[in-house]
Amino acid sequence: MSSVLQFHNVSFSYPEDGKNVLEELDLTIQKGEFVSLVGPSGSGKSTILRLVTGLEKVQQGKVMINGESIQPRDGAVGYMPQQDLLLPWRTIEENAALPLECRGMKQREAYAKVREYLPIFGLGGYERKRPKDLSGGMRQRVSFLRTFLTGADVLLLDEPFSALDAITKVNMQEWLYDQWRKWEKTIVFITHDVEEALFLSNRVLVVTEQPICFLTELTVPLGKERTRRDLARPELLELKDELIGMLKGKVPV
Amino acid sequence: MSSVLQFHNVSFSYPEDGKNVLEELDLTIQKGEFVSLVGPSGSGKSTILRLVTGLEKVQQGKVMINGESIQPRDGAVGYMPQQDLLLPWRTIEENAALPLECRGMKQREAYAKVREYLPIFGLGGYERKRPKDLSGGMRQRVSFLRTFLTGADVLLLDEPFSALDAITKVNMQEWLYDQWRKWEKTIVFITHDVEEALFLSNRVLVVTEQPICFLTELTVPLGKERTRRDLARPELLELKDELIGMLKGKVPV
Amino acid sequence: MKQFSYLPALIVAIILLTGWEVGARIVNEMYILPSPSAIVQKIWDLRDILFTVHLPATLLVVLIGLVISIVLGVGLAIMMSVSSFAEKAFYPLLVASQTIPTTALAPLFVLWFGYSIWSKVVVTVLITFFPIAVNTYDGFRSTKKEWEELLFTYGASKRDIFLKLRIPASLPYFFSALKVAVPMSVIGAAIGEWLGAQAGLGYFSKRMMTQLDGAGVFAPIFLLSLLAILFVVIVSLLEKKFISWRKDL
Amino acid sequence: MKQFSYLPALIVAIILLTGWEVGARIVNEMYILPSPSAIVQKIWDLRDILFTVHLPATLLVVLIGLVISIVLGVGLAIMMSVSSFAEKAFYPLLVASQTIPTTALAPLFVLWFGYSIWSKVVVTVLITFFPIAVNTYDGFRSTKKEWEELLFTYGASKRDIFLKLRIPASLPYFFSALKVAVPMSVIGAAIGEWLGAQAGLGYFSKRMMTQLDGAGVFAPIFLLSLLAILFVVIVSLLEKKFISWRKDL
Amino acid sequence: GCSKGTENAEKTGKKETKEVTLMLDWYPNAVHSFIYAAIEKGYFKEEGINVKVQFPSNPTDPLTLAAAGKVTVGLYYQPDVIIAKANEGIPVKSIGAVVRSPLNRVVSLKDSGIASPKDLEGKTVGFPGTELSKEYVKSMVKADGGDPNKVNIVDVGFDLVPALITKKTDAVTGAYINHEVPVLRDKGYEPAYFNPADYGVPNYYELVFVAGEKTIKTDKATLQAFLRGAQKGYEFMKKNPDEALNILLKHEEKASSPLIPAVEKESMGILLDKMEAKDEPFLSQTSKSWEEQSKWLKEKGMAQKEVAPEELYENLLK
Ligand SMILES: Nc1ncnc2c1ncn2[C@@H]1O[C@H](COP(=O)(O)OP(=O)(O)OP(=O)(O)O)[C@@H](O)[C@H]1O
Ligand SMILES: Nc1ncnc2c1ncn2[C@@H]1O[C@H](COP(=O)(O)OP(=O)(O)OP(=O)(O)O)[C@@H](O)[C@H]1O
Ligand SMILES: [Mg+2]
Ligand SMILES: [Mg+2]
Repeated sequence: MSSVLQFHNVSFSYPEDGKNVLEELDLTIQKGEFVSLVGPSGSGKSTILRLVTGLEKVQQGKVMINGESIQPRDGAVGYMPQQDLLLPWRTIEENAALPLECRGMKQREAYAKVREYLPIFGLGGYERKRPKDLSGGMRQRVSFLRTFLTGADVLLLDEPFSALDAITKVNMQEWLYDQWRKWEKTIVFITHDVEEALFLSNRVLVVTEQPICFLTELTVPLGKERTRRDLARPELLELKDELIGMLKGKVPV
Repeated sequence: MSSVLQFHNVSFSYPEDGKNVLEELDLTIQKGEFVSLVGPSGSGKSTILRLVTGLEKVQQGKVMINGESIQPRDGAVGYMPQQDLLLPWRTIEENAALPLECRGMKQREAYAKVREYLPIFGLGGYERKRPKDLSGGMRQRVSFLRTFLTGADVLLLDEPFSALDAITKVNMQEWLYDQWRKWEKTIVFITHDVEEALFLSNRVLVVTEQPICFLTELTVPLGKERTRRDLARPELLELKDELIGMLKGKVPV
Repeated sequence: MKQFSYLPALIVAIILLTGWEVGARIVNEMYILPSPSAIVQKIWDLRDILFTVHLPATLLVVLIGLVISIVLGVGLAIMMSVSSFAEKAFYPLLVASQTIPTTALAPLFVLWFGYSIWSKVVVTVLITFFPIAVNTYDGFRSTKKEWEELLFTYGASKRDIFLKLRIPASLPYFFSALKVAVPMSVIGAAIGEWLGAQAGLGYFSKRMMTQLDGAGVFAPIFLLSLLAILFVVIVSLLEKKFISWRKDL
Repeated sequence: MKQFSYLPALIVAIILLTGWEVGARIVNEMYILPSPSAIVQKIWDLRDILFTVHLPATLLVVLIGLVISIVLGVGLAIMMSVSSFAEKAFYPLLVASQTIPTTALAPLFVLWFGYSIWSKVVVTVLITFFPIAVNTYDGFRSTKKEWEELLFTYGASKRDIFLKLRIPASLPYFFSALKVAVPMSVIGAAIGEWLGAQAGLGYFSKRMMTQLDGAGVFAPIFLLSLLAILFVVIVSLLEKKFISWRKDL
Repeated sequence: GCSKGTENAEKTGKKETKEVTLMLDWYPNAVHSFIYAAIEKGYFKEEGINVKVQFPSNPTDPLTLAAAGKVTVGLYYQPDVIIAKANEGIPVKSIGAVVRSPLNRVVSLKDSGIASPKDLEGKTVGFPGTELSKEYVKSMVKADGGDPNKVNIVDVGFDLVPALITKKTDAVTGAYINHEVPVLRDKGYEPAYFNPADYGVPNYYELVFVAGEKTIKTDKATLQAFLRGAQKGYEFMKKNPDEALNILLKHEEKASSPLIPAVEKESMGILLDKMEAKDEPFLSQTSKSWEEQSKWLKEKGMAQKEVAPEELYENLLK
């Protein structure tokens, strides 16, 4: 395994308020890993992803992908935000084709490519529908397909399932896990849901300090073949309690 | 224990689409119970609460509170909707005083009464703030206080915590459980979160059929003194799996 | 609304004014294009008659017109929000009425009401009534259904819902309407005066026109604009005071 | 917008018209208050000159005015959305300009442009330019920041963001603006014609006024309203076609 | 647009025809017959010009638009030309007198009982927006021994007759003996009127052709051609008043603004007397007339200064 994503001694603050969000943070993520990032609201999780996408610029240190410094807007990572952010005036295939079009692919080609993947993502037959005609789960899938079609090996998912109802969420988690295994991408996943983090990831990184100087790391003792039942194992229940404990200590009531 | 809330042979359909949501449903809830209602989206859970509040009228059968038929708008139950629905132009105390004002109490008296309760609900010192200045958890507490101040013995809570982040949610659940024990109200609680249902309730009612002719009932094998740790007990894990199983069967992907 | 720094706007405004001044001096025909400085000079020269006779006359028309528009507009909005028949009956007519060029009817109002203040008030009311009625009505409708239902479960009467819900919720809409209606009312008054009046800034402007006094034409127009700005500022202050609960203010 | 049944509106409209007809017959002074039937009769009598001379003249003013307004308005909106300096420089001026009673300036336009079509086009443009520019600009700004950021991460250029995001997102705003601007453009053309023209419905109405022909005054006004309604309907149809993706349509 | 049809249909001249726009003082009536006759009979065409007639939307437009060069020639009132020149320095000159004595009357309805200007005290008088007509009323009231400040004077634009018969005003000034007065009679009202000349207002040219100074400088030949054409039209009208009138009536019929033949006929009778005088042919102007007017207006305080006649008029046809 080689490291795909690295933070070297990164410090960052938003110019608007000045106080550091990250402080001399080091972080390494390996190729093919599924890493979850959990932590209190406002602790800087999204900021970490924004630095990787190049939407924010580091003030000190370096963020590297495959050993190279991040260039803004080079499309080296696929970013999937919390809301689905589908464009309401575009059909499903047009939405999914956005990253292809932005990379300069012709519309016709782009749509053809999208149509190849639609059935694989359980969206066959929906190419001409508009987002308003889809359920929340389906929209999330379109959004994921769109992220996938950036072609990037590193996918950054910022609370993608937080807006879904519990049952749909469970289904989407299982679906995402399958996708990850199938495509062998590296995924960094932000969530507030402890169970979700444990069920999906190889490693869970917990924000326990502010500003973030380091991330507490928990390795999930489960292999690739896992089911929801595994979460009931004693070692996982212990891990879960530990996690909740860490988080609760940090939350102002 | 005496029965507070009863459905006798209730059928109901929305005039707009005609097909039955409830069909000859019988249901009894005892005084002082904490009952959760879980089920797929669109299965009719909210409809059940709306029938109790009198916002919708039964087409057949009877809904009774304390042995009497429901009269619309008699304020016999306290209804707390999913969003906090605080009025943005009213301060916290003015918001909480709404049900008192609607019952004809003078503003001055109403505010005085509200101020008695604010500290008990952890809102001391916030009486003059506006909703926009409060965190999500605090707004939910104002909303709950408002529901409480209706003076009703039966509280109907429709997914009150679904919009909160996971950690705030956990805190609010513990807080609600304490309130329930303190005030000895009867609570009917809708949720999509299986853990939440198990942690809070005496009984969980599951929607397994559409239209709803009956509700599958699960009794939670925990006493009044419970902690979150108890959820890790094997019998509860089993109950949880059973519940998830019931629900997953019903969800179209 | 974003917060702007006003410096660039000021610069552009100054450039435009300078351009105008220079242009006017080059053309050098005051009756075709008076220079800004000549206009200001004119206002100063005529300050007496402008501020003691014509400004008050226009102000009166604007105020009476606005009060009538508010009373009628809000009244109709309340009617439409209370009765669904009234809504169905009047809303489409209200919208359709916007296509009637009311100002073109103004000469008839002169025939009906003479050169009294009322012919001008009617023009003002016709112009400002629509935005006030429609916006206030939209405000009444803007209350979420969930809010109403919640109040119902508290045993609220229709009156409670109106007083505690609809009126506060419609205030922001009402104020936006007012901010649109106020400059329109000034324009309406000016048009009205222009068609038949014995005093007022619009009348004065027209009279200067017949005297071919270019600066004299612009001087009252300048005051009309100031009047409109003043009114908008007043409305904005009231708005700030009354709807401070809005997130975006 | 709710879906209304138009029956109640129709009933009220018929009641109003009947009231007018009866009132006019009682007053029985056609030059002060012509009856609706007399107006319709007049339109029929004058159909030739109205439809072959005056309606086309007004139509031309409205169309040219609208096209110029759209070009300038959308252009300015694009400029303001692209350059933050332009935004800061022009937006406040644009808003402030609304307080200028432009119609009162119309006589000057007559001096500048004579009785040609341009004096009327200028009035039309001045009236309609503002809603189009401001609304379109608000439309450009309405794109969520998150959308833009997402496209940035896809490597989108500024041009991509403009074409794929801002323009589609601003379409609904643009159409609303157009629906407001269209009746205003008709009113503007009428006012313009009224102040100096040789043909056009506004001119014709004014001319009939001096002839004490009340029905003749109303006949072109009626046509002006019809013209506005027709335009609004056309815009609505275009809107339906272009922004069918909106949830509420 | 009324002249459009004729003008396009007859565009057959071999040489380049020059466009001339003429703005009337009001909507067409008998006084304009000679112009329509000249167009119809091709007199202008003979002179190599093509005349387009416009009607003013505002009473002052014929003067201002001529000054601004937006029309070639305008029909206006002698005293107003002097005042515009004296007070605002408007660059126009008169190039020919059309009606040589006042047509203007103060008109009221007989039943309102206004017998002389003095009776206007406490009454409302409408005026068509030109400052001068207002001053005339005041001066007449004063000459008649009344207090001009007690007269309420309102601007009614062109709507003189409507203002009067809807009783919005008790009297109007700026009404013409040859138009409003017969129109009122025709509508069944009994008009009462008095003449400014009877109350100290010296004789003046009711209507003159005006042109911008720039036009006079750069386009003299065109203006001369126009005046020659107008003269021929006038000769025709003098000889065939009925036919000239018919040309006008037919023209207005087409524009859906039918004139009342009886009214216009009566008007024509009054007019022909006033368009030329002994020793003073049609269009001629005398220095004396301009000087006198200018002096009188200065005396009455209506003009800020006296203006030399050379700056006020020019006889282009020698
Ligand atoms: N654009 C911005 N400008 C200024 N400060 C910002 C900005 N975005 C975020 N912040 C601040 O930076 C800190 C970290 O924000 P961030 O969004 O990374 O938190 P988060 O962990 O993603 O929180 P959440 O779980 O609520 O999404 C917060 O204190 C926030 O207020
Ligand atoms: N006002 C209404 N008019 C017509 N149909 C309605 C209305 N409200 C709900 N329904 C329909 O009634 C059924 C039950 O709706 P209900 O809101 O009770 O479901 P729910 O179980 O509360 O769902 P959720 O978990 O999504 O809140 C659904 O099929 C819904 O479409
Ligand atoms: Mg975040
Ligand atoms: Mg529900």
